[in-house]
Amino acid sequence: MPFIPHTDSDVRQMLGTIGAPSIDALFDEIPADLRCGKLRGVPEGLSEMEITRLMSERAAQDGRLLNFCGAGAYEHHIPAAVWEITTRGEFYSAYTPYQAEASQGTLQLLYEFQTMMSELTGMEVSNASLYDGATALAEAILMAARANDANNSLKVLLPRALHPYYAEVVTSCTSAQGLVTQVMPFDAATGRTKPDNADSVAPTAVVIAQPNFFGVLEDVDALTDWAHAQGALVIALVNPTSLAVLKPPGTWGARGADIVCGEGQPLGAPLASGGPYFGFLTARKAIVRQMPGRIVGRTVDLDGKQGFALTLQAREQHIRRAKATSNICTNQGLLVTAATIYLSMVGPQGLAKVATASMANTRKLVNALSDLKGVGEGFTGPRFHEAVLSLPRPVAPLLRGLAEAGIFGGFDLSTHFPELGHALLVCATETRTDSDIRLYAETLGRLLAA
Amino acid sequence: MPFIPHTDSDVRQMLGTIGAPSIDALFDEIPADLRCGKLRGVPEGLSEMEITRLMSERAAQDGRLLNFCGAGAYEHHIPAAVWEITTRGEFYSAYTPYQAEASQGTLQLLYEFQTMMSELTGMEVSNASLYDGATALAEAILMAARANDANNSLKVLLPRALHPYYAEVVTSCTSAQGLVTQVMPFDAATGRTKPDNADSVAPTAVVIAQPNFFGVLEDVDALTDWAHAQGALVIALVNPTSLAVLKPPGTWGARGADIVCGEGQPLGAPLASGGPYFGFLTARKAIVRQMPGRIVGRTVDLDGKQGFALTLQAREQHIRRAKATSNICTNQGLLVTAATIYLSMVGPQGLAKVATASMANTRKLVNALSDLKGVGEGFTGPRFHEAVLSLPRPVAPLLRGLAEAGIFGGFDLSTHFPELGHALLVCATETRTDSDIRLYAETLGRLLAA
Amino acid sequence: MELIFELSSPGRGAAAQHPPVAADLSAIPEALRRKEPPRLPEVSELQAVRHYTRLSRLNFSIDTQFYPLGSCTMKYNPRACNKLAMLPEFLGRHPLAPESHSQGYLACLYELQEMLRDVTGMAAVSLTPMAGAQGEFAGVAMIRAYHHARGDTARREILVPDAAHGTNPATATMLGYVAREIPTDAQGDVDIEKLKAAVGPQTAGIMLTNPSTLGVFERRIKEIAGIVHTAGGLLYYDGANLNAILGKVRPGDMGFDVIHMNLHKTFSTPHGGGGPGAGAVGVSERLRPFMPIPVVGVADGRENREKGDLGSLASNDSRFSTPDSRSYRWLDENDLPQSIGRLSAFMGNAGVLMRAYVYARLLGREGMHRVAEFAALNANYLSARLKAVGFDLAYPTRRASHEFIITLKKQKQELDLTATDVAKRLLDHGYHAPTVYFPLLVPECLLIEPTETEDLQTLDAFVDAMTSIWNEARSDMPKLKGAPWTLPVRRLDDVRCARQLDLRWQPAP
Amino acid sequence: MELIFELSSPGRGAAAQHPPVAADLSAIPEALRRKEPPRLPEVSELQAVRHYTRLSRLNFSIDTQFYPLGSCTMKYNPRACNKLAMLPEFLGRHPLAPESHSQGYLACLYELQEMLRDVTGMAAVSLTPMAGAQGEFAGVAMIRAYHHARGDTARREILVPDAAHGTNPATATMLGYVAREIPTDAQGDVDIEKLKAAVGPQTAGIMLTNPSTLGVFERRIKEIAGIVHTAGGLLYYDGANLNAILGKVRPGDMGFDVIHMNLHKTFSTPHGGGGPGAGAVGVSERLRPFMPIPVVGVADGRENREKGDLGSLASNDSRFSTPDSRSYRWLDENDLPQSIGRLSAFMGNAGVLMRAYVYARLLGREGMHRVAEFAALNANYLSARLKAVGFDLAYPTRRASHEFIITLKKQKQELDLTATDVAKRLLDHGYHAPTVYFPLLVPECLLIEPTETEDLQTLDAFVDAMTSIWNEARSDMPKLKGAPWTLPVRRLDDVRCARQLDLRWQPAP
Repeated sequence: MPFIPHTDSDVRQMLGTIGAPSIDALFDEIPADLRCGKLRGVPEGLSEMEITRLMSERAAQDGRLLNFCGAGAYEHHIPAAVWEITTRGEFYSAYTPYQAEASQGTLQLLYEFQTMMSELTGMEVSNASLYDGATALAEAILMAARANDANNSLKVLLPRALHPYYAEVVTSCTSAQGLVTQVMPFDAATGRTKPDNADSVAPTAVVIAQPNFFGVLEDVDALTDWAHAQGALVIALVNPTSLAVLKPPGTWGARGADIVCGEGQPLGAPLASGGPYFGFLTARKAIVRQMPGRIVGRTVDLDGKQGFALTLQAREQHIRRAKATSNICTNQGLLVTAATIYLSMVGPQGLAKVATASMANTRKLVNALSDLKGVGEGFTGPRFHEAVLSLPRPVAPLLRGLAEAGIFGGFDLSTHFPELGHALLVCATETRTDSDIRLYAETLGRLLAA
Repeated sequence: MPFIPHTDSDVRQMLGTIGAPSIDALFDEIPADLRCGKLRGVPEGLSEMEITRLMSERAAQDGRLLNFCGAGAYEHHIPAAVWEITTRGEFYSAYTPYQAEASQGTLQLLYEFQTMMSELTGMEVSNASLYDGATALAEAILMAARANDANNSLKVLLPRALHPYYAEVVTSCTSAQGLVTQVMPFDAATGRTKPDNADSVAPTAVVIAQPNFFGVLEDVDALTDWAHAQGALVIALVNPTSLAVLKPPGTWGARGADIVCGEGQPLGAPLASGGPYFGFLTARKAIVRQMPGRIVGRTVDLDGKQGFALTLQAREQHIRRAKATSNICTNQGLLVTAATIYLSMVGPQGLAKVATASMANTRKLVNALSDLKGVGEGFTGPRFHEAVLSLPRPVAPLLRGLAEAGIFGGFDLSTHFPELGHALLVCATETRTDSDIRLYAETLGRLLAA
Repeated sequence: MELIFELSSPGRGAAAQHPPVAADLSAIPEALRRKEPPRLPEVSELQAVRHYTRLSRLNFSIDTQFYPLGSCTMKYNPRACNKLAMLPEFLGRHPLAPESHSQGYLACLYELQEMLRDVTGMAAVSLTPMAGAQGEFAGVAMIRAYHHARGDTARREILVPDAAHGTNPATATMLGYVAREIPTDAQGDVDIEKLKAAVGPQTAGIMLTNPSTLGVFERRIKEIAGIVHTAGGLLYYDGANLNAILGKVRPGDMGFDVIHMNLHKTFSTPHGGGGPGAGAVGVSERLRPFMPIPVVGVADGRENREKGDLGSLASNDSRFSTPDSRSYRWLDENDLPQSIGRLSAFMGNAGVLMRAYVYARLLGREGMHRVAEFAALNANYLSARLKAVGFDLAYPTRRASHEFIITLKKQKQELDLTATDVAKRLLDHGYHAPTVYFPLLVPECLLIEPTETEDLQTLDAFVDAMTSIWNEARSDMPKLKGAPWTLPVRRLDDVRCARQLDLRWQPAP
Repeated sequence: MELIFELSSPGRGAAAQHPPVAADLSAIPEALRRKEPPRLPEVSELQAVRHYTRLSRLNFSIDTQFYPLGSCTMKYNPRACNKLAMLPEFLGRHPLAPESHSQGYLACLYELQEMLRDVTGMAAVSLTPMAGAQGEFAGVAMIRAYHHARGDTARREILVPDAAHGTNPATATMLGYVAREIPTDAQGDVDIEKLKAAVGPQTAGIMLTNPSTLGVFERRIKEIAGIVHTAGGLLYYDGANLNAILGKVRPGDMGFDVIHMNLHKTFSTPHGGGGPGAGAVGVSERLRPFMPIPVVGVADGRENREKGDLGSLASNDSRFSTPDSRSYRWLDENDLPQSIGRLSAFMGNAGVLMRAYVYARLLGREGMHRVAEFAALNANYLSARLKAVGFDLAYPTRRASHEFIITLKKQKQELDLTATDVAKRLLDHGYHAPTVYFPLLVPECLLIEPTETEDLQTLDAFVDAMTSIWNEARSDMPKLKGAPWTLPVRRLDDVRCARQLDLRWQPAP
């Protein structure tokens, strides 16, 4: 019986203590007509040896593609120590740190994490994580709607150059509360977002993505000041790696962003098919009580010794129930553990090198691919580590050809951005070598020539 | 500077405290003409990202063969927990437990290991491990020579049906101390060792391998009694997995074996190209002071509380120097950690199932291969989980053909045992499935038909 | 312990972790460049490893302690689940990788959907919600979408028993509903008369946990289902307590329309110090069109295959191979145009799903049946033993499900013994505290859930600790009030923590 | 803590770990069958995981503590070495797998041989010895084989300085030699006059560590080499202290004929609570024919390639690819017919070698040069600071190498303060004790080696702890004599341990 430690004699003894004739008798309050029979859809159990073989075979079946796709998930080097420590039982199998005295490891780590995210984003306060970047954006929008006392139009401006799945998640998560979104277009030449409020209703919040989905760097100062001028709160959606070298949102424009959020995956989480990742959210201190998610504070114990505890729980569902800032309960503690160790290991210098090496490699990739006949750069704006390429032919068949050669060539933009034609979003992080890039260029060249 | 934590300002401050002008000055006692220049044979350092890529590529280059080879190293299932716990920093990066109070984790574990090995082998005392099975045999022989007061002929009988590399290691490690070995032949039909002492000199020790190198189970009671009758000490060389179901050496014959040793790899150590593995060694209590290697004992502390410590250190080199029982210093602590966790997780029932499932799979394999034309069983004796097959053609080219098809077909006996003709030693542990066996048989059939 | 920032020295770093190039900012327009580097820690690799290894040791965890934590199902997290989910190929797979190179991965998810479908008795399953609370959100969103799709937009209320998890009313609010509380009767069942009075054309649905958070099975569930369905509402099942009934009774058979499952509880994926979780949702036939995307389907369009088909996995020779002929694909808005949409950028907490898949395959059919059996055995045993010590059960006439409640109402009055005192003192004994002060309607309560993976000796040792505390309450109350004594810190000042907010380290000025 | 056996219950087990078949003993002849199953623990998977996780926490380790442990070089073990050595393909490779499917693995070993050859200045390297002591054995065995091959069997003595590690004389004995001690002079150097008097036609060789175990560099090493070589003996270098000189001076250049390296020291493979180690040996040209097998060679016979060839790895585009054209093979007795033979069943501690390889590549050329520099900086700094506290250095006029010795001779006489007292009290401060009572010729000594991977703050904090002990020796001696106070156990009774031998658990009768 996997994971059941009871011997027959244990069971007899326990039933005797309970005063029940059988284990089945313990379910005698369940109406008989509801009791289910065999679970026919569940196969027989496997031994660990068998499931190990099965999973190894499935892993081998999928293999590994040489990856040139970003689009919200970035392949960065992760120090071996990160996950060796993160998966220590004391982090891996610990519960949410409600019992603070028995959870100082996780709590101090979260406090360190909050400090790091505050530093990276240039904001005063941080929560202890949300599910992922997309839901962090949705929560940031809901938070802005609660926090913006001056303007409750419930209208939010999103850039058209936003990750299309993020836009979908925002709709799924916020529309029931009456929020409506409206799109800010991008300039067809530069790829930069145009400050543009199509109707006369003043927005409650404006979302600025830096870099935007095309990898293009926005003129964040101008956008921030424009949004503030309309009475909106500014929500910055940022790539955390980029913040090692880019102006932090806290210093955008005259007043800085009000809320900053994003996808934490680049900080130590493997691609892993899309998760678990984590969202981060930082803000000005004045609106901390509108923040969703857990927050850790430093305090003292009965002896005056420093310690850490979850705080401001009056915002949360388990205290405030229907009036909570969010229904969020779990966060992504284990991923935050990895991120905190990651940031400690790479440090400010390492993170800056990750950022600029990724920029440089993407530049090399764009150069190599643009040398191919019919391939061109999509936009002229400055960029971080992703780029749009225009191809001379439909993207999907080319991506299939690349995959057959073991290369994942990027994200096909033509479904979500038909206005861009045969457009492909590519990325080369610090993990790509010159020969990787050469291989991609050669393979694509061969496919285009065919 | 990888792994060097010193900042420039640290270095200045430290040199100031030392009173040295530069780091180089710290080497001023080394004669200038001895100082070396650049290490030209060492390439420039790699980042962890680069070495990760390099090692992943080399791993992929070697791939994974479907393994049907035993010959001293056995592919068994290892529970995932075993190495996740073993590589916890507290086990992985701990020193030898000389400071007992700071090493109770390792020491208690070693005490538990000693208990387990005593139980498996049916002996009174165990040490805390040796390097590997082959050196454990060499140490057992040296120990027997020290312990056998009645007969100091320094002659040791080894079975011909011994792992040929073990025989070589015994020679390398013991000949300088004057020990000489002589071979006991095996019966050509059964594969069992014949009690045979070619000359009249009484042996100091007789080695009995159970199973022997051909996988054949010896008549250990008869061999033990025969050896004892000649005044020899009996050294049992055993497969630890087999001891879940085979008579333990402590009960062989009328008096039992005197020393038991073997390769611990089947107990939780991955194949890993041959190491690290560990040797084990157990014995009668009367000769414990002749044992090589570390031994842990249970004792009490100043408050009378139970604790564990290395003991009988007066045998060891760091105390006894030139008069030590062995020069051995390190043991294989980390592998013993894995083995102890492994044995706790599989338990007596699990280990018995591992043993009998391996036997049954090897039986199936032998049956499937013997159905091929020209292939036959090498021996008629009872066996554990390895078997000798006679092939109709030279073995080496067939093994190459199998390897091309992704199969490691076994150990070619024709080099070391030319008397067996085209003989192949095969093994199918519990990790091999029916379809694995079918694949082997089909592939070999195809090769033989070609 | 020091903070990592206090170990930092300017210019220090873990050089092996840096890409082997100089940082070149010249490609960034001047106006967009960062002026001051972020004050991240500058430490050596050894400093980082030692700091976080030591920090980890300040935690309690399942791997080191017993967690009788009601409603949280803190059971053993098999290490195989972690190891196999972290095979290099799975970790290296980009979420948008082509389906042609994702068949192994998709097969795992598909089979997980099928197994969850069977154990819940629902028509279909979507795995994408990233936690229980998001599963709840998805569930209520589907109820809302269902009513709206029929043009029925007048339903503004969601009914919630007073014993419910806080996430239930919070979720209703997030979907624009008013949460209306239904009281519990003295036996711990929903007050049926009050329920009848509450339902009506304004009722969108009801959110229930069964067994409830009171640790008892809601016996009149079929009747409740009838009342709500008759009023035009739907039934939502909060899967927090699914461990209590796995393999015994199925939410679908009880009449529920939608369910979320906490895979980090029932399917034993790790809690990780507060996540990640996974909150897969199962739906009845009428809610199927509204499922959140993406879902994994069979490429030949046979995704609506009958129950039990997966059982064929068990029949072939090697006992676990996948039928070769099948291939899988993502189902998205094109397949489910009425979907409530996407709830995460990609496929939820994919790695958690992989762990749950491994766990489910390890348990298998027989193992699933056993989960509830032994969870109930442990809970009823512990309940009987603690009652014998003298503790008061909140519902002494009821069977415990997988958990039960002790109330210190009497001891609070007589001795000033609080649930917090017991909880903190248990920490000194090496046990994690039970859930305290939840459910809200039982005063000074301890909600105790031992789970099926704990052995008899551990339960008995826990009873010994509780007995010792019981005696201490009569002999040495200061010892209890001052607990814990043996942990890295003693009781922390929560009030100060919330009033004098200190949420990040700052360098000394 | 309980023993695992005390958690055991008959019939319990971790079922997921059992092969899915019944145990069938019928194929075993009755007479060979086991009658009673071995009393291995019968515990659940959770019990095993929890027990060993908790046990681990009773240990000190590099990942949690500073280990200023002289002669043991307890430096940071990079986690990458572990992870990469444990890639599934490397772990799954059978030791006898065909060379055609081992080229990646063999390339790593070959390059490790080459790098070690270069850093030691030797002509060739064999990786097979499984620990320092086995490396010593191999080294002396090669010296013996060399003399015997020339027909010179009269050499019966190995010279060993009195400061040497115990393994040195023990090894000489194992090879059938008589170990003859050479005294050390007051400055810590070998007494040259005594050496001259000791050498002769009976001298097979001398075993030296340089810097010696006294923590100082043997300045007249060339002269010693001349004396021994002139007498027909060979020089053996004990690599225990190689960390002190890595990239600064090479044993080959000093005149040594053979060296063993402790890869678990200088090349940072983990100590693992007492192993596995790895004791690669390097040899001069004349000992090359006698190297232990197997050795990795280039398949085209170019295994004797010139120094520096590996440097070409650094020059290509991606900075790390292997030249495609090269292929590798095992060299065995056919290639080295005069070999001292095989020292392990297969290729020594292969996984340890892989870790050392990764470490060496991470360090690279510049990193190697830095090892000794910063090891010396840390040792000399700590030595200067402890001297300032008042501690007596054993060799105050000498430079510390990577380690140095404090002697409490005076404090023993004046205060009855022993090296053990300091060692045990340091444990309370969270530091592993230095090596004590070694080398044997310095009374009440502490041999302190901080290694290059520890940072300044850690060294300063250690000095604070030593200062506190220094003061305590004058204010509260019982606190020292009773230490440690804060560990899982207090001082253990070693005498009882050896007299009342209790080497295994037995069930209560």
